[in-house]
Amino acid sequence: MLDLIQPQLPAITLAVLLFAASAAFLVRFERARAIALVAAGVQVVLVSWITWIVVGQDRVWVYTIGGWGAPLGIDLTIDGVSAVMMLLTAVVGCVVTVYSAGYFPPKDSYRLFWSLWLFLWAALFALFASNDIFNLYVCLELLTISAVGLVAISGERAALFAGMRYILSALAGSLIYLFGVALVYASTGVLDFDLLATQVSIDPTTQAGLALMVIGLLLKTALFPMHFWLPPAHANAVAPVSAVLSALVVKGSFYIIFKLMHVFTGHEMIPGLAELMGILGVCAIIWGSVQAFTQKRLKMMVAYSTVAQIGYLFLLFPLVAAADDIQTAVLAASAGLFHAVSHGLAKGAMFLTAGTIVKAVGSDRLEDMAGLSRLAPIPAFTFAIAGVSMVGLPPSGGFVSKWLYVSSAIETGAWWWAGAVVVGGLLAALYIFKVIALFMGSGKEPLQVGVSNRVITIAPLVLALMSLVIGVFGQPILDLLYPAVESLTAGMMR
Amino acid sequence: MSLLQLALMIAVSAPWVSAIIIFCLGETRHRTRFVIGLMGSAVTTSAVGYLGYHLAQGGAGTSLGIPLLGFTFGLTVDRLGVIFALLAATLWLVTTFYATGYMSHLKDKARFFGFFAICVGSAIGIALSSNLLSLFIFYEALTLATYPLVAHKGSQAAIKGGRTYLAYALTGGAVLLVGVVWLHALGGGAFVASGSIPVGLLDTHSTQLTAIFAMLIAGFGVKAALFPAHGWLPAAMVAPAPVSALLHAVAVVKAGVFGIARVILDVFGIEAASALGVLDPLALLAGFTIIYASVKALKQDDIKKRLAYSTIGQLSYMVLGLAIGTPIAIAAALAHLVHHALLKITMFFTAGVLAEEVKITRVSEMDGVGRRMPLTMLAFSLAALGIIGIPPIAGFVSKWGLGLGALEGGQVWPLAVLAASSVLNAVYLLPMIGRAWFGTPKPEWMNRPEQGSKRFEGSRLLVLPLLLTAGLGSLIGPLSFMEVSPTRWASAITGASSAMTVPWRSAPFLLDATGTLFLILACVVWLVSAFSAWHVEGQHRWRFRIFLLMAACGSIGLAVAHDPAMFYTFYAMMALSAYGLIAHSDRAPQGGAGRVYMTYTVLGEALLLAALLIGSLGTDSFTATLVDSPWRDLGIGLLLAAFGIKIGAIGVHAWMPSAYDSAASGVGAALAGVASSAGIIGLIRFLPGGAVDFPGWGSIVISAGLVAALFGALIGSTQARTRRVLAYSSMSQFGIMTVGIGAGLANSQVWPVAVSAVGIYLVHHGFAKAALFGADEIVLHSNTKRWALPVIALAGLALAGMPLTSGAIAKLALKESLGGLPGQWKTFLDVMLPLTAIGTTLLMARVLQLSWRVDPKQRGRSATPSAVAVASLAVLAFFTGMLLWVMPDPAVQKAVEKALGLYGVLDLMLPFVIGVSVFVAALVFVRQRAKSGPLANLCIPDPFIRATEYVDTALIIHRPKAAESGREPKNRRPLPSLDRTNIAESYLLTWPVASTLIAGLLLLVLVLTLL
Amino acid sequence: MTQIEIYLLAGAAMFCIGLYGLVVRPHLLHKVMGLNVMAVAVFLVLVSVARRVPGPTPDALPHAMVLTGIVVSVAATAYSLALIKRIYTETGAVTLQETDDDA
Amino acid sequence: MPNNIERPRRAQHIVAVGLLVAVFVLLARAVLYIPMHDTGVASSIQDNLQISGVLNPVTAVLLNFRGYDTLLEIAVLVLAIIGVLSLQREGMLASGRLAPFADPALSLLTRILVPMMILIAGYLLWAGEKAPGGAFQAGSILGAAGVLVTLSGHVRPGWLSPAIVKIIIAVGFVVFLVAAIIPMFFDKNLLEYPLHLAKPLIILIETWLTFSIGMILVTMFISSAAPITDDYVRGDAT
Repeated sequence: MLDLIQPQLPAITLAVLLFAASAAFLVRFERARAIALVAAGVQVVLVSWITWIVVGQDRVWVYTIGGWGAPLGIDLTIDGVSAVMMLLTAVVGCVVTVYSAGYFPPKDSYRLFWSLWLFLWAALFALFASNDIFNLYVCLELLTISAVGLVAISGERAALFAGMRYILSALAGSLIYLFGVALVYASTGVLDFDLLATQVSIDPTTQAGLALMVIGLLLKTALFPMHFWLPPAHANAVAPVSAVLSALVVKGSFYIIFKLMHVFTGHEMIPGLAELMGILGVCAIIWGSVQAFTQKRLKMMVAYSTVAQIGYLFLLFPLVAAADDIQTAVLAASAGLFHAVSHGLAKGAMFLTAGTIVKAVGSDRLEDMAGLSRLAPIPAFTFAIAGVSMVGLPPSGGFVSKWLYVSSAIETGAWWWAGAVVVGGLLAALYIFKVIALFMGSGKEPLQVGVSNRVITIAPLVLALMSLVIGVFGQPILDLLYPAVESLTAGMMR
Repeated sequence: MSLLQLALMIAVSAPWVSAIIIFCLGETRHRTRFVIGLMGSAVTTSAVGYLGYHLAQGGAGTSLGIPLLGFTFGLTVDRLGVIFALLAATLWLVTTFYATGYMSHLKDKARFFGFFAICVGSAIGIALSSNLLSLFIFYEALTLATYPLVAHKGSQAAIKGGRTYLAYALTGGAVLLVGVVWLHALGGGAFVASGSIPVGLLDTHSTQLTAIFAMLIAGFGVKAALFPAHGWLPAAMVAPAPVSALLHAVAVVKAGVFGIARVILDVFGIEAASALGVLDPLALLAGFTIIYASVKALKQDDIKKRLAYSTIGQLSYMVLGLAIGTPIAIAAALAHLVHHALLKITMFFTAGVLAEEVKITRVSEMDGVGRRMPLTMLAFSLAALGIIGIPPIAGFVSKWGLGLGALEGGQVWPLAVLAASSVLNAVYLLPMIGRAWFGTPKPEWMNRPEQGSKRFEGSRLLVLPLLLTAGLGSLIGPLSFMEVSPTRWASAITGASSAMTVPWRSAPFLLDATGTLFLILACVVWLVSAFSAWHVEGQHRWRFRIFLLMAACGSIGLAVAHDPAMFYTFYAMMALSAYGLIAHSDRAPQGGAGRVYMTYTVLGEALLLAALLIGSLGTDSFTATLVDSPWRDLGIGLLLAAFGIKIGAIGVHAWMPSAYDSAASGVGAALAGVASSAGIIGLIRFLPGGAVDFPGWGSIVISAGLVAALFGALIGSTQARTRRVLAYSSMSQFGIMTVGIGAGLANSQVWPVAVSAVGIYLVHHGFAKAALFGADEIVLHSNTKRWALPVIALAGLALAGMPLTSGAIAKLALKESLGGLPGQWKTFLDVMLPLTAIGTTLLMARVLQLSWRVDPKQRGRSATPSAVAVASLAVLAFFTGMLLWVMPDPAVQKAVEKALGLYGVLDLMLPFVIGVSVFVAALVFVRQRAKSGPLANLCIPDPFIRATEYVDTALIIHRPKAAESGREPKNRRPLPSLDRTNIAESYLLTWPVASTLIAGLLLLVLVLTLL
Repeated sequence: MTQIEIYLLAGAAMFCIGLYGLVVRPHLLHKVMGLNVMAVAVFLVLVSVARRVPGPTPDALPHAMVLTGIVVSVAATAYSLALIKRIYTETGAVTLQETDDDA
Repeated sequence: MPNNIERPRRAQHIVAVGLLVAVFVLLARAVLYIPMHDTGVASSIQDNLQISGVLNPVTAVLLNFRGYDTLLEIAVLVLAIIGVLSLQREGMLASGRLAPFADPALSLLTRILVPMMILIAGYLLWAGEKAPGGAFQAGSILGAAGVLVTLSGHVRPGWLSPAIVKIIIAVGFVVFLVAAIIPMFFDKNLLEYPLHLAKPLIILIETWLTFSIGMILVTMFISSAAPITDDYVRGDAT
């Protein structure tokens, strides 16, 4: 039985999610919640099985859908990088599902939350597995609409406007991306990454195609100048939704950029692109941290912290461009990807615990939360641990990525990127420890904290501790990343 | 997984596990939390203890770890790591008791103890980590875990303190990260015995390596509170006392120093570091920090802030030791790591108890607190003395090692820094002890609480740990020769010979000629003064008796101690306990005389320490090493200065008159007779007279002696109070003795003769001065004036050198010793010596006149030494010369024969006659001129005393002004500029602007495609 | 300038016009319409690319992509319109309220 | 158009136009460089057409070669309707009447057109196999018919119970998913129809898809097109 399932694993995982999503649509809240929880559990098992296989056979798993093969049909390829991202999605997704089970009162207005959420999860899985740029367009659309649906589900004024802003910018991004796909198809005639890697040539059409694709995706990843839609969307959404948005959705489009830049050898195709993204990343770090520091509302602050942390991800492109041998390029790339994973865990925990805190305190404003650590110790403690990973202090995952960034910056000689990383860490410390100091301080009037059930206090703690664990035992993840990134960069370096 | 690896694993993980359990326990379960804390610390201590035991048995170290980032994030067992881990673990055990007592009424105990355990866990992690990366990981974990403790109280000040702490620590961490990564990129970073820098790298990448070294030191320097980055330590004093005690005295700050040690010893290695030339600037920085921190400590009125600055200074001792780089210096630095931890943790515990029990947080409020909590303050005093470097307590051992290490490395300036900082330490620590014991306590402290819960000392939980650490701190010093002592353990690390690092030699005691003489003098005089001083009343009499006994024991030990360190120990004990006698009596102005005496003594101690250090490098005797050491002249100069202060040489004698005047009755004799003459014994024993001629030094000493003699006589004879006259007379007598020593220095053949002559003179003067003081005592306080006058006359004649008296013999012996001097000196001295004799007779006449005129109504029932005892002293003084006949010394015998001859008698009588006639003439002249004026206005003011008083008032000024009113820190709105970015951001958020940006970026990237 | 190139240029032009509409027009409906214009522009490009194949039947792949694209943009537009309607019923606003404070 | 929306400020207007003209120029350059020769995918579609079970190449690509795209595309459609429904405040389907009054011209038109539209939809569905057509085209026509019927008031929106509406919406997607999974039991990959089964399976999928798409479009119109009756006065928070 197992060996029958094993070759079909990717398809089965996707099918499970799609089935669960449509089933959740048909049934009432309680049953939908049950379906979601079951789907989450199954998903974690299947994805870890896939990861184990990818690690075991240490090769890229190509799954041809419809049996037609690359030029004609669509393939699902799962290599080390996509396996890691899927694992992140599964872990964060499972915790978010458990959290939402405890978070939502079973009233009717949230009945469709579960199906939207499962569709989003399916979209993410399809996105990380897909190897076809047009198929990625469809996955991006699936992702966008489910994300916007989740943002707008609470129905409050701010959420609706945030949703509107989000969908307009996301659709614009997708269409720019589609135009890019059209141009690339026009010039190369293929849509599959592996074929593209062999057939792509530097001519104006492909260059423009790549440029459009990258701009579209940058808009969806909310890199600095184009981050206007992210803070309102992430801050005004319901807690589990903002956690998913910050931790996973944003990483999806980043993952595609990463693959595109490697398949198209972006830094040779468009000379200044990698450095431009690096500069925008640095601006994002500085601007995001400064904004986060001045915010008056907790979730808005955490949202701006996402804007800043996204800046970190894009530092890997200039470093890869600057790398002269494969080793340093792999080091830089794995730094970025590891940061994506550790940020995913930490930010997910931070938003979930922010949700718990807001629910307990009753208001989102920071000054109402003074002296929280005395009354709600676990959420405060979770926020602190997640904050530590955000700042990149040693026991946490953030530190590992900071370390990798700095060593690759030094090895490639482009030391100013290391400076940006270190300064970014200090800036992050500014707003994180401002909040922690607030929690430890003593507020003006005594703070009454509503009773919050155990689930929504423990779930974020688990996620936060996980971000600490990968700080210490991060090597397996790096071993998973290295071969995959190496094969990608090898192609690029030829 | 051998047993050793298991122990290593337990040692590091036990604190973390107990922290997690404590966190889960929640706030209310006090008892279980205490038990968990205790168990955790006990398990950790035993595990680390086993590691230590294993290493002590010579077992090989081991290591284990998990791969991370191309490194192994792992632990290792080596001597350097285990010493720090053991320190952190044991002190955690002690602090758990203290913290439970201290935190009894504070909130958030679960959070407190949890993070406390994590802090210690990361400190032990730092100690045992196997390479720079794992050390860095634990280092930053320590920063994180300490923040909630600093900001524990949650008050505005606590949060502000926490913020400052974080600002410093995080920037330091960031710099350290870059350094560590850069080093890792170049291939270094692992801890290998003699440095892990790849061999070829030194010359190719020297600039990079220097930059890396600077970054690593800057990163660790933040926690080690080196100069520019020390600001956070005083600010972090807002933390509760257990935090300041364990973390800011031991775990956190020592982690920084430990990091620097690892960088210098195991990452770069001494040779590479000195080849790079980075150690000297570090040493200079450390030296500057020591001085800067000590000066700043003076100004702090808040106890904990003053201790914080003292810690900054002491930390830089260790960094200085490491930077000097010689094996002895590094061993001393590592030993100081342990010594300072024990001493400073005691002081912080005391600060905590004071704050808790009697609500004292300022030094100015500490008056008389010794009465209220004698045990606690005793521990505090021991620790403070240790920090100052008074032997035999631990601090002295490491200071001694540092000094020797510096000399071994061929540098002298660290000695100056050590001396200066010892003085400064004394100036800011001794007043605290002085206030505690000699200040007037608050009334409510005085009466022992018969009933009610308020025990006299702090609660047991608070005081016991205090006493334990104080005891340990003071025991480690003297026991440093033991194998397991930190000094020996540290010297095993650096391969320094333990003979050098442990100050006290194996056979320190030896009785030589001068020694025996001084011993007789000391025993007799202390017996007499103890007898008369014993029944001193007043509520401080036990304190007085203790000081008396300590002074006596000090002077006796001094006589027999031959090894420089042992001599210094007893010398310090005698000098310091003499303060107790001077400052005790209520007659003296509020501690004025005492403070002046103490300032001079402390200065003398520091100079003596430097001098003794110069001579004790290497194994053979002090004088031999001093003679052929490159800093011979510096050594001799320092010796002369140090002992000069003791014997009241010209210029540094200002303390003598006021000290003798205010000395408690009966004790004056001992002070004048024995304590001061210790200086002469020191000079005789340590000056390298016999081997080489020092014409230069000889002439300086002789002239100084002569000036002192004449000056003393001139000023003394015009003084209004008998004791002041006696003070000046001993100044002049010591002047004469220095002349003899000078002669010995100038001509090495003369040295033995001079030494024995001075010896005789010393004993004779001792007895005479003791008799005079005793007699003055009787004159002042008892109605049997009739007895006292002949005694005074007898002693006076002896001093004046009448024939057949010991004075005569001593003078003749001295004249003999001067015989060997070169021509022009001989004639000059023949003229000057009689002059000094005239001076002495003048002084004695003055004493006689003053005691004659004193009207008996001042008599009080206070201690009156029995007339018989004093009389016997006078007789002894008179005839010692004769008694010495039995001495086989040829010079003495020749002198005695001459004294008996007619010509000799005449020669001796002449100065006496002139002296008396001059005195009578002066008396008549004065009476005519000032029919009415009292005699006092004739008194010539002593310029030096004016100078000292001026300096003293300056010192007073240094006394911390009333702390400037802590103005409410205006709560700083976030930086105004940040608000403007807020507006810019909201503008950026609007759709049209944002979408135009999208179009703009699209255009930009497309343009890029054109390039 | 072959016929296909004219259509391609037209496509590019329409794309920019659509983007202009999205960027400048404040009314939400105009923005959604702008999006649709951009979508149609891309589909025009795709279809004209499909036509470059010699022979009667054009290349099927771009056509399939166009079909899928159409369905997806229909779905997206439907949701946007529903959202606009909901915002209108809730707040009566027809533009992205730039002025509301907690944007 | 309500005039309270101020004209976009002139500066912003000029900047936008300038930027977009520049973008157009660059896009034009890129577009003009498109190679005019065929890039070889079209040929492989032709020779695999026979085994795709469908004659029309577009339908073949849509439902067989790149069936996965279509599967996700349907998912997007279902997701859109779920999103729209999640925006509705109360209950699933608005129960209010759509049209205030029965317009005689409209009802006559509906009576004529609706049967025609259903017939055309059926033809389109069937023709898709050989010629352009297929589920999406047929579905949209059905949707249009549904809208017409509802608008003209012949049928009140509450006609079908919400449960049934939801089932119809989901059935298309579920059938497609099931059809995609069946080959996996025959040791084949996802969407790898066995040769002989390709045609019937595609037809099965297409029919159910048509109904779903039709219902999705109608529901989208009905649910968000509820009339502005008094209880819907702006801003009342219910």
